[in-house]
Amino acid sequence: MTYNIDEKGYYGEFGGAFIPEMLYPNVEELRQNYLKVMAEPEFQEEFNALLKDYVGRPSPLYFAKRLSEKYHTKIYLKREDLNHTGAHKINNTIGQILMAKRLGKHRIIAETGAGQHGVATATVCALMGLECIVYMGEIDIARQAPNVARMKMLGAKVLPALSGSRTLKDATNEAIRDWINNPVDTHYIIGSVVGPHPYPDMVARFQAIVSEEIQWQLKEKEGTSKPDYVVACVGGGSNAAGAFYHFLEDKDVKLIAVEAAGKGVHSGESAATSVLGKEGIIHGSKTLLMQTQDGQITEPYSISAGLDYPGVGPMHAHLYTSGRAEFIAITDDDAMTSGLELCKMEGIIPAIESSHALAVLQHKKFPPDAIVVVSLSGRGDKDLETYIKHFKL
Amino acid sequence: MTYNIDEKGYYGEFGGAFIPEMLYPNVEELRQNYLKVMAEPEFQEEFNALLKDYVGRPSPLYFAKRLSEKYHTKIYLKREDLNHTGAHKINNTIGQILMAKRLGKHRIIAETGAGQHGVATATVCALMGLECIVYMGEIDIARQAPNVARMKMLGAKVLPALSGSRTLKDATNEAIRDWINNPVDTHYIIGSVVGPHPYPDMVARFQAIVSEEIQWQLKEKEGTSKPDYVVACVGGGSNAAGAFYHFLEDKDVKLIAVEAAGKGVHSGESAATSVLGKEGIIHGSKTLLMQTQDGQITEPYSISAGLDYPGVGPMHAHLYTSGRAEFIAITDDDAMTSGLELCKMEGIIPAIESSHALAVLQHKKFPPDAIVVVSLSGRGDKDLETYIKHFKL
Amino acid sequence: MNRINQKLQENSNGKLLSIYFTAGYPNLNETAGIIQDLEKNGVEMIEIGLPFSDPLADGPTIQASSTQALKNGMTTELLFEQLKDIRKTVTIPLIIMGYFNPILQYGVEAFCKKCAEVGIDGLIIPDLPVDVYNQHYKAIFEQHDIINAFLITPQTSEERIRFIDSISKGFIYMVSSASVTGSSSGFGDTQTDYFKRIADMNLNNPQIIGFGISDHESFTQATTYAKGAIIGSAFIKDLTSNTTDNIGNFVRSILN
Amino acid sequence: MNRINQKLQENSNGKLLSIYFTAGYPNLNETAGIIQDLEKNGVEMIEIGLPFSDPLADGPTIQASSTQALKNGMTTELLFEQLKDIRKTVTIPLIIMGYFNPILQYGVEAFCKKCAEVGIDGLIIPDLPVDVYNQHYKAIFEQHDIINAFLITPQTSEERIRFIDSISKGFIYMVSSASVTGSSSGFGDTQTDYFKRIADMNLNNPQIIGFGISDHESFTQATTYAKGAIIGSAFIKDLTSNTTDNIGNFVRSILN
Ligand SMILES: Cc1ncc(COP(=O)(O)O)c(C=O)c1O
Ligand SMILES: Cc1ncc(COP(=O)(O)O)c(C=O)c1O
Repeated sequence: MTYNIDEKGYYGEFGGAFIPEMLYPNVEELRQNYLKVMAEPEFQEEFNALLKDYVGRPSPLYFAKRLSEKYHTKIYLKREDLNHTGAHKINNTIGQILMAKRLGKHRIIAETGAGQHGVATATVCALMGLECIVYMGEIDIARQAPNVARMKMLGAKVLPALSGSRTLKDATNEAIRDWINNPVDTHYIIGSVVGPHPYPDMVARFQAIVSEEIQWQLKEKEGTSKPDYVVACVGGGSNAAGAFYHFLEDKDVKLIAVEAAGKGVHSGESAATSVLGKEGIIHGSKTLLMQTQDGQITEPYSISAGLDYPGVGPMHAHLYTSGRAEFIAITDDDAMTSGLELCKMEGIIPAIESSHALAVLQHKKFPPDAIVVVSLSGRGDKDLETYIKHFKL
Repeated sequence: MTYNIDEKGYYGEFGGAFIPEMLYPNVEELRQNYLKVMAEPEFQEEFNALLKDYVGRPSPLYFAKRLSEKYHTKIYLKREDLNHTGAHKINNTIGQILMAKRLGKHRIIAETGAGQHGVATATVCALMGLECIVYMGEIDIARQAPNVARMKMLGAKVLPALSGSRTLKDATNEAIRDWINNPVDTHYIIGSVVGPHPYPDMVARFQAIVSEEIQWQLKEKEGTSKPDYVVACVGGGSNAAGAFYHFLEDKDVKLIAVEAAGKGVHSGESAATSVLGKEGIIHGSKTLLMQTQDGQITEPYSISAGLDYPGVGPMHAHLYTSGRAEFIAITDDDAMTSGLELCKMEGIIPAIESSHALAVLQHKKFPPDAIVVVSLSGRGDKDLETYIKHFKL
Repeated sequence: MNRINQKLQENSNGKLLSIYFTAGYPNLNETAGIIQDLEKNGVEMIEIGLPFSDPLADGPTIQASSTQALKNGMTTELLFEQLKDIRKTVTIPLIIMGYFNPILQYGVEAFCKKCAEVGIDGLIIPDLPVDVYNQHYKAIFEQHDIINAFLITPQTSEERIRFIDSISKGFIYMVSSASVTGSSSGFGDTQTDYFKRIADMNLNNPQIIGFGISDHESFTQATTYAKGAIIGSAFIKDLTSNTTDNIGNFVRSILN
Repeated sequence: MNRINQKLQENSNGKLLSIYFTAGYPNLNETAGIIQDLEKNGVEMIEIGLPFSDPLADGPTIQASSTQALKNGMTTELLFEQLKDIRKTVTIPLIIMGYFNPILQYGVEAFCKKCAEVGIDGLIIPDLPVDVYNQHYKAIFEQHDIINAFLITPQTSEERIRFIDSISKGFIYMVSSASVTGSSSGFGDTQTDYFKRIADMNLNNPQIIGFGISDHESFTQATTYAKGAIIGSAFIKDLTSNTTDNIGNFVRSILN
């Protein structure tokens, strides 16, 4: 069994491109070109140069000494929080903006939840001088105000999604509608490994730099390029896809995907898709998603705007059903506690999304000599208000 | 003439240690030990490892293509904004926390203006598990709220300075008072190249990594390790000291120090120390400072909390009076415009401090083939509200 | 013969009016009544919208009607229940238009079977691509004699149109412009050029134009080039402001 | 002979009370009056604070008085003006206590000369380190017969105390604890041990203890070990609450 995508755009049974005909030319153009473009030496060169000089890659693989002592295991943090704009999201937007330019697009749209992808998209649009429209749920606009301000500074137009739960899912709907209405000049930069094929694969490949670096960085530090565990949170699944990518086929490396349990997996306020979801279609992809018996998509909940999504990418649906990855659901409270713990013990304020991954340390015992790489997908600057309120600091 | 410090702790006529006797043992202990400690291989190793894996160094030297095209010269940005915590300040706090540990101190105090140094100090204290108290002017607490929140998250106690102009100068007074009251167990992590000897030299040496990296990075990119110009803003002067350090004695490299002109150098609301200042004593150092005829220290003004300081470090006083560096004063308005320009053209939101350095591009014409390195000392996340208000975005 | 094919054959003047409405909107239990009213007033084909939480190809009007319908309590089960006696009174072709996920959850086979039982003649599933249909679901649809109508847009290539034509068994849903529903009104040169281009292709399947048709003028324009035209958002808006009492007036305003 | 030396010689009971106040506080033009009142009530030495914008060795009380004095309009020039006839009425030693920057701006030489002119006997400049003084300014001070008093603290090493003693010409200002002014009140064992330790060193210069003396008890404690004691913050506080009318009462409350 492979955990990568097949020629038809599926991970096992999941994936595909369930899109209205209006999107067919766009998606098809991308599908036919993405691998070819990504393989071009000039593309590679430009992509890598920007990752190095603009994004600040490689992001460090930091041995968290005090955390390791506390949890009696070897904890490494993959520091995507140090990337330009503060999260892993920019790896993908750099890739996609170069792709969009090569496809002759000059208008960029994106959806955003936590605002990190929106900021990362606004950033690369500014860098390339392209028009940028970001759709963001009205609720997320309120709870991630700093990122809204950043997008404005960068010259992007932020349009509120007013329908449904007014969060990430609805922003994605709005972005798709925009794309339908602007099929020729517009590229849609999806922010995670979701959406119709080839997006999940393309985004995973752009994020794969994360595990590529983990391999050589770990080799330098531990003499092996294989961690025992890789832990990452899953909203749509892009940071996890990046952190897992080069380990997918190597079962010595255990993969742990962390979902948001919100107020408890079965509380009715949760975003733990693997437990609560069933196979279905969301945003053009067949995958696991939270839905009613009738196939209506459920409004998810998480304290973290970036995990507040009722689906997961098809790669993760496959990792879950095949048992290749262990899925753990973490509540708001546990995530917040682990986030604050990282602040106090290592001097790093994590994004609340990343705090979910960190909270696995509270719940799972790792052997003392195990190498546990946790994807620190983003920094918590955007979440200060939520933390401060939660802890009444 | 040398532009480095002499054995007595002076840069030309500037520097020294004008401290009350109560501080003598502390400062003397540091003076006697700092060079020795810094030369220890284990210190070097620990310092460099943290800079790499924790701070994320080297920070990129990024060729700003669109900006270069606009200004018809080769502009490189030294990306200190990508450091952990978002500014150059952490280079120094990492160094000083290691120093403090070797001196057996277990309580850390600091002053902060923009909050960047406070965050950087709170960060390294969390990392090392040390108590941390940060003094911050009441006005700065209000205008740099995100950084106050970050310090709290990191477990630091933020104490407001209520005297004087209630900004950086007064926070520094408070920190010195605290140190006087706690002479045995406390190390004072000064945040810039100011204060009594050996602070200016010690901080400059910790920040010197910036110009060390510029040298080899430029060699890689341009085949020469010498830029034609290095441009940096000056609050106390630490980012400029770091960016200038390895070029101080090489006059082929022109140095440009940028001060805050506030509402205009002669408007009465300014922080342009080189123009407005006279030789005097501030915070234990003989240097240029803004003062009345009577020797009372003037309350400076700048839109930027990090430049809102009535003095400059003694190294910069010497660079100014000797003519080694050109000093340019930039108004609030010009800085803000250049900050927004960087957002829109390069997708980077600069700290308002750094925007002052960028604004030199508006005012000075550089030859088309000149290599101009601008110190992007920090990112603008802390300044979003100020930008948004200023531009009514 | 499937009622859709029959209707398209017998309708000779080529001005077939088809109306879309969202089942369960504005009130939960008016589905059958709306259908009857529409037929009575001269509508020749009906798309019954199965509401979906995330109707990503629809504009604000249909989105809002779907949200309201779901709030009112509409479900797949209930819709079939409401339609169970519909063929006692209605003879024109009835099509269910809905997104793929609710159908998938019901079971594609079960759904087609149920459609056949209650007398639904066809489906329009905007997010079920023709290729996936062709590979996985064609046999099921055909077994139950359910016609699946596919969309084409101004961006669809000639080659793909020919392919879609070869798969289609009833009509081709010609989206007037690349856009979500309810986006524009009235047609300019770009659109009429496109209508002409498609007409000149002499496809096997007749075309019905949808999206952007809202009044007599745009209906007439569309049906100059195609067999018929579908009105959705404009009808939903009329239901919203004037209730079901006005259905006759609305249809007359389009036809005359 | 400098009045300071004279006073220290003639004061035989070793309970010399010295009072600090900030010139220009609470009102701009009471400097001479306060000095006269203090002398009249038995104070044997006075530190006149030259207010400074950034008095980093001072606690909140003296800080606030300095800020107010500057607001009131106090300047170096004005202080000298206020003191120009002081020797017509006052005989006890007068010391100016101030930070180095205002003195530097006035010019160290000019400042010393002016002090001598008006009858100031000594200076205390907390942020002028003994080493810098020794190297650059000693000659100037001595030329004008201005005594510079240096501070020692509990952290000052024996070696350094001996060095300071060797440089000093009047008295040593013994800071009771390492702290800014006004921080503590009353002395514990750590402090009395320190007082004893210094007393036992038999320095050439007498010691006067400052910082943390606020009442009769702490004054008595301090003067058990040293020649005299300086009260600053407590006096400023009294001026703040009770105005200059209460100076006599305040001084009596300390002495008796
Ligand atoms: C910091 C951070 N981590 C994780 C996520 C979740 O997205 P994904 O699962 O695609 O990595 C987000 C989304 O906004 C994010 O901002
Ligand atoms: C981003 C940034 N740049 C510059 C400065 C000015 O300090 P310095 O002159 O010491 O670099 C500050 C001070 O807070 C700062 O935060």
